[in-house]
Amino acid sequence: MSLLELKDINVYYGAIHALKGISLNVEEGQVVSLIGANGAGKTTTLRTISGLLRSKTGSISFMGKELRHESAESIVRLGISHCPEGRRVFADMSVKENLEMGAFTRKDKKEISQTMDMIYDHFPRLKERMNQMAGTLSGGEQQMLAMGRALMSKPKLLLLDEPSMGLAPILVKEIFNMVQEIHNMGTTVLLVEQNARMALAISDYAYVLETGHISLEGEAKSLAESEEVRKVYLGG
Amino acid sequence: MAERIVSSFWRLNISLICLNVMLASSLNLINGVTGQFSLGHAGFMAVGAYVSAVCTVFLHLPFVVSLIGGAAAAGLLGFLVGVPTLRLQGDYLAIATLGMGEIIRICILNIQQVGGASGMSGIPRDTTFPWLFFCMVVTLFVLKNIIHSKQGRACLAVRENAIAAEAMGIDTTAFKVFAFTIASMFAGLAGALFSHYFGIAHPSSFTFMRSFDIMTMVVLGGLGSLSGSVIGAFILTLIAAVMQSYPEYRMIVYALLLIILMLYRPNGILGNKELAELMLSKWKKGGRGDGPVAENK
Amino acid sequence: MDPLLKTNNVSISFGGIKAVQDFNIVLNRGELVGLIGPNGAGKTTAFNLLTGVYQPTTGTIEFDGVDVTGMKPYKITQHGIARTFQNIRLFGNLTVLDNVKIACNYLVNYSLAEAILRVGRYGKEEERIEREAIELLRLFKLDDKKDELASNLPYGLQRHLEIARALAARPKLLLLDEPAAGMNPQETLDLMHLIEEIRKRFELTILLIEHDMSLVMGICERLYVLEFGKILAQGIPQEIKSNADVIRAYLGEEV
Amino acid sequence: TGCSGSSGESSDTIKIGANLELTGNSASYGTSAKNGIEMAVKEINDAGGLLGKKIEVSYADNRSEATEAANAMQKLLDDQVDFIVGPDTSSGALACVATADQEKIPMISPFGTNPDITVDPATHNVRPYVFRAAFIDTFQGKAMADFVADTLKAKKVAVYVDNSSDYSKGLQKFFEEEFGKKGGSIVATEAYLQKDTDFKAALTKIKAANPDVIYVPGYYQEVGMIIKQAREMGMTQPIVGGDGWDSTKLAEIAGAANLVDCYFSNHYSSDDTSEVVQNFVSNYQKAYGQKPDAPAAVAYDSMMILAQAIKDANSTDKDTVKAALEKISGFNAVSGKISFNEFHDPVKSAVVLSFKDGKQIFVTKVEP
Amino acid sequence: MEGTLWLQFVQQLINGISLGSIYALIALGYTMVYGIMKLINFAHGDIYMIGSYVGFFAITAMGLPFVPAILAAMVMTGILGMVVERLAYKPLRHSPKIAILTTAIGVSLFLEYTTMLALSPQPRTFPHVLDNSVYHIGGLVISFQQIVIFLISVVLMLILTYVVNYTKMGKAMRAVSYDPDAAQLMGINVDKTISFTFCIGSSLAGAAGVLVGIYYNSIEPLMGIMPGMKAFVAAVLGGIGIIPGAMTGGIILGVVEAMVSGFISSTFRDAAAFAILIIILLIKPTGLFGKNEREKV
Ligand SMILES: Nc1ncnc2c1ncn2[C@@H]1O[C@H](COP(=O)(O)OP(=O)(O)OP(=O)(O)O)[C@@H](O)[C@H]1O
Ligand SMILES: Nc1ncnc2c1ncn2[C@@H]1O[C@H](COP(=O)(O)OP(=O)(O)OP(=O)(O)O)[C@@H](O)[C@H]1O
Ligand SMILES: [Mg+2]
Ligand SMILES: [Mg+2]
Repeated sequence: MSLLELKDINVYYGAIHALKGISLNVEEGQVVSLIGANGAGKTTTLRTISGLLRSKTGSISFMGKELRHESAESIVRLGISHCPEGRRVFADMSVKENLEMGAFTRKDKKEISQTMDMIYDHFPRLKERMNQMAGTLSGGEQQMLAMGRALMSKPKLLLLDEPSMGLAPILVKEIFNMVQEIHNMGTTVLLVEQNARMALAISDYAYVLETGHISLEGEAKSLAESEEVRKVYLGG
Repeated sequence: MAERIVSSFWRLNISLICLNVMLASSLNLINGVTGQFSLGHAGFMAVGAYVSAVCTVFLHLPFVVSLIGGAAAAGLLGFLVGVPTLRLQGDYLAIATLGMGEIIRICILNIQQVGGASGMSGIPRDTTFPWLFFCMVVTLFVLKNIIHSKQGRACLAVRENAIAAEAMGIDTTAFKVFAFTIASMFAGLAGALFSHYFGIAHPSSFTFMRSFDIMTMVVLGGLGSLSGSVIGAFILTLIAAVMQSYPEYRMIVYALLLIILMLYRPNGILGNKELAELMLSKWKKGGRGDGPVAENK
Repeated sequence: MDPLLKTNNVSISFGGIKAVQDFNIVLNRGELVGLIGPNGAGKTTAFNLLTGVYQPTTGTIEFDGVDVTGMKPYKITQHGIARTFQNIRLFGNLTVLDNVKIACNYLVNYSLAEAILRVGRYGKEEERIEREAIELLRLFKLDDKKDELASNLPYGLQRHLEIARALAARPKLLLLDEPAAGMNPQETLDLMHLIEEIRKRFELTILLIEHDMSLVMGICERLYVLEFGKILAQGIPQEIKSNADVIRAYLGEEV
Repeated sequence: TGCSGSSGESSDTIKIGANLELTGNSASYGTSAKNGIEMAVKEINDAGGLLGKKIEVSYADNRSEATEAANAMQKLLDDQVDFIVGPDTSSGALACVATADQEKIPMISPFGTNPDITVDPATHNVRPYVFRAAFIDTFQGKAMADFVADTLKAKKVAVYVDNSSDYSKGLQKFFEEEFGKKGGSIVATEAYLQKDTDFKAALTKIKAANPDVIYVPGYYQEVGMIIKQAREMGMTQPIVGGDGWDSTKLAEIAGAANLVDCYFSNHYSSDDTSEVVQNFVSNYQKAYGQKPDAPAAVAYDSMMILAQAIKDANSTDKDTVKAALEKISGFNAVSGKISFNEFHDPVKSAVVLSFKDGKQIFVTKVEP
Repeated sequence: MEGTLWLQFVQQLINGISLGSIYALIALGYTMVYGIMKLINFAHGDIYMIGSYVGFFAITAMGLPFVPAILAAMVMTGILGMVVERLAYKPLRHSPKIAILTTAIGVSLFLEYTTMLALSPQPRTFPHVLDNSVYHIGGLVISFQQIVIFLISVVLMLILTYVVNYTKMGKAMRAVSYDPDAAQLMGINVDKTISFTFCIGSSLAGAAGVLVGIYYNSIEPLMGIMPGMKAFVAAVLGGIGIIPGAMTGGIILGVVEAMVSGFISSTFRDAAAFAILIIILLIKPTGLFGKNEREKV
């Protein structure tokens, strides 16, 4: 059984039909990438999984449990953490408080502080700016914070929406290293990326989304070599 | 004669509609078009009402001159008040303008020459329906043309994103003050017509409740939509008139209708579209013109 | 050499953070220069200083022979500096066309009275800017979407519209803040061509912030590298690529 | 409309329009007035009506606001009423008087005290169709000034006035004039607004001025709190006021113990032994479970005066009734023996009341 | 003379602080709801009114003593707050703020006039349930009730500050206020959090209603309007959404009113209160405690 299984998902924004019958699987312990052009529906897919949007049809099952009617907040408790597009950090809270918010569903103080130390290790900048208001961080700093915050809930499945967006090259590498590390720690990752080359390099499996439906899927390596993907998503 | 066809009660309410249309559409220039949150409209209306009354009663000036005097005084005050306060944002501006309106009212309350708490009576009842209608049409005409000019676009830009507007070469402060001044002027004009319609000017007519009333009309009609303000003024005045026969339930029903209408059309009846646009799009698509999509943060 | 923009020791700090320190750059007319550096290095802040959003604590900015230090943003725009924003700031509830028209507002010549009475220059001027706006949109392939609300455009097109809007202000200097963010490699490539084209057509000087090295190395003639608010290095892309400091601070080892 | 022919002539009811403050700031007065009118109408109808016709009342709400009062007036005209009772507040009444004259419909404002209501200030002409039932401020203010100067022997008075009410300011004006004439001095003038609840600051100032008497011509709700707070602050001077004090609530709000040495002028005393008053008070209490206050009494009177005029005119023709109203004289109303003077203002006696254990007690009567 | 002036000054200070702590008491709930929802809940003053009526009936009809009566009022208004939020505000959560504000005005009118219809507009008086002894100390006057109200507002301020800043629920409230969607992704139940906020804010208003009802000894259906407005001013003065700000704002407002009444003229008391507000806002556009935050560009 897959960890996450989407079947025939249809999502609308008013009259706009954003997802047109999407089905996809994420196996436990894998890194799965979702790539596609602007407006293809990647973000929409993630938002639907995490309960911020509702699908009109089909099913979303996570560890055998149906999520389609669960609230976003209970989905977090089930072990899915979503690092949203555009960072969405709590602007008027300090960096530290933001991280604490990430652990909202957790009780054990000691474990929480361990996770926090782990995050500070990876992003020393965050430790440096521990007490700065998140709203005044630079774009890249905020992205680190958003990732860190998502990890604070110790999720089984981490949904990452363009985590490398707006980051300096050195940090892009760091982010991808981190994704891999998270993966090594046993967390399953569903990754949305524009930087398809790097995404495919660290993924096990990948889906290509095109205007609301899945146009291609397969092993990440074979997709990276496929002519179609190379031309459109890897820049020739 | 019109008097035969329309009863005096409805004649009065049609007149009130004209006044409210002027008030709502001018407030819309501030709240809807420029996106600044003002709650002091009643104060400027009061200035227009009293200044014009002083013009006719004490200075014996002709009605037209008094109207212009009232509007100009309110506009001037709007300018003077606007320059410092429009630096404030959002709810802070709202409370500051509300305070401004109350200060104006309390000052009037303490000027014995204009009657203080007794109000000023004996104002000639020069406002006739043709005057009201004419002034309303002028107000709408001027506001519409402003909105569809570069000045209006600048105001819209201020509403949408002040920082970007500044970066596009727009002096946001100047345009906020501009919108505030124009709107105050028309509020003053409405006030002048108001006092010469009822023959009295009384501080109790210009409390913050009236500012709320006007704001409600704007919001109900649709922020930023001129025809929306017309419809909002029309509907709310009408509800108040119809409910006149049920004094006990009047305010309750009014309140309930207000809540229900807002729940049903949170972006106002017309959204930020104009009536003509909506009809056109309906006619073109043959479907319903969709209101604006809820803002997605 | 004919410098269009010259800054002298511009600095600003927020609370204790020295966001930009002794920032000295020179842009020559017609150049396309890149500004790169780690996150939080102060690039966007530098843009904000150049466009008057922030006032520098010390230092002066000279643009096109005029000292623009301390000027309000709208004045600076009117002097000829236009920009895009890192976080898109379109006029979301207005149409694409209106977004562009607003940017040429200060170039429109009619008075309030003419507008209210619809006489005199009003008609002609409105017609002119409408024509010019549509022309601009055509360049960005947005002319068929001119009546859509800006917020309804897909992300990539919103970025294009921001550039179009900035151009409508007829700038001499265009500042682009991460124009390729969130775009895939193909889209980035298209953007590169677009930038080249507008630069030629409008005889622009461009200063560009970007983290996508394919874009930066592909089109920039010169680069400034910022770190901790200070200029770490400058030079042509080839030099920068192999600069040890830049590799340490920004590029990272080649994988 | 040119035709002032009464529509009521042929029908079997007489329609009265009541334009009252049923909502808004003065709602408590408007509702009292409504009770008073309802009671009067019931009594009249139970006694067989007028000229063989029943009285029917249409109520219209004016939200305690001038524009709305005009609006309500039009609504009532639209309903084809024959006569108007109301509005209670001066500002509301002022917004209606022109219409009454224009439409030639007799109107009685129960509680409107502003002189301009019955006399056009611009022309100094009496408004032909407008009457009132309350005393105008001149008389009451003067009566109290006399009482303060002569009976209480006060030399220094502090005035604490309701700045949002022209009633209160009217009383203040005429009180000060008369008191000045009597050689007294006003040592402090302070003001509050309707719905205020905290008066300590102004009272502290008044206390410092050390007056012999404090004149508070306001409505009972605020006055009750003023008296309570003044006494709490250790101010023991007599506190005096006008008919706005008249309510059993006053004693509840102020506390009976605090009402020692408090006096007010009124139209009537509820322990006046006259039959009209006793009947009114007991019937009112039966019907509404509370003692009547001044607005209720004058509204009741307005209705009764109107009924008397209709009876006298033996017609419901508006002009005839108007003429009959002008001739009303010595009418035995709850608020005293009423005659209309040439300005359409009632001439009636006033009483000065005090309190004992929170109950009103009669002190003296002042003739006009 | 010097001495009495000094004495007067101290007495006015006492008067002002006592009046201010009443504003503060109402403002605390106001600011709390605002802090989380960014909504000016105009119905807050009316919930305060309902609270005083609940207290009144608990004492008169059910014969409850002071403490149980105040608790009953808090429970009832807490529930009322949640119901109002659920029915009238929740459906508009994604609508423009001004739409919710309009609905809030509707709710406010509804509560006022339903109460008026049900319970008559006549004022009611509280029986004697709380010690009302007055202390005269060297020419100064202060009452037990004033001290109680002041202490209660200080204690509530401290409790609320602690709750919002240091408890999990408080952090959830803040997170929801910045970004409800992101808060959901943290596992926060947004609906519950908002309900809770309204419950707390409204029950504070309810407590204030009973206390003030007892203190002034007179309640009526429109009693919430002015204190509501003043509390709103107090909240803004201190920096809306900031709990110690509401307290400070309330006290400042009270003291300014007392001082203006005492040493200038009581006729300009309210005008002065608003003028102070505007002046403070012009110097500090986000209130005394408000962070002068600029949007990061
Ligand atoms: N709130 C919204 N209202 C209306 N339409 C929307 C909304 N959000 C997204 N859409 C539309 O839904 C479609 C899918 O959008 P989505 O954001 O999921 O794309 P994406 O693949 O994440 O793109 P990007 O790479 O730009 O992030 C697009 O056509 C977009 O315009
Ligand atoms: N308004 C502000 N208040 C406080 N600190 C600020 C403010 N604006 C920027 N900063 C700080 O200044 C530094 C520079 O920020 P800036 O946004 O210029 O970075 P940047 O180089 O554009 O980074 P990125 O590439 O991530 O966008 C950052 O550390 C940021 O936290
Ligand atoms: Mg996306
Ligand atoms: Mg940046």
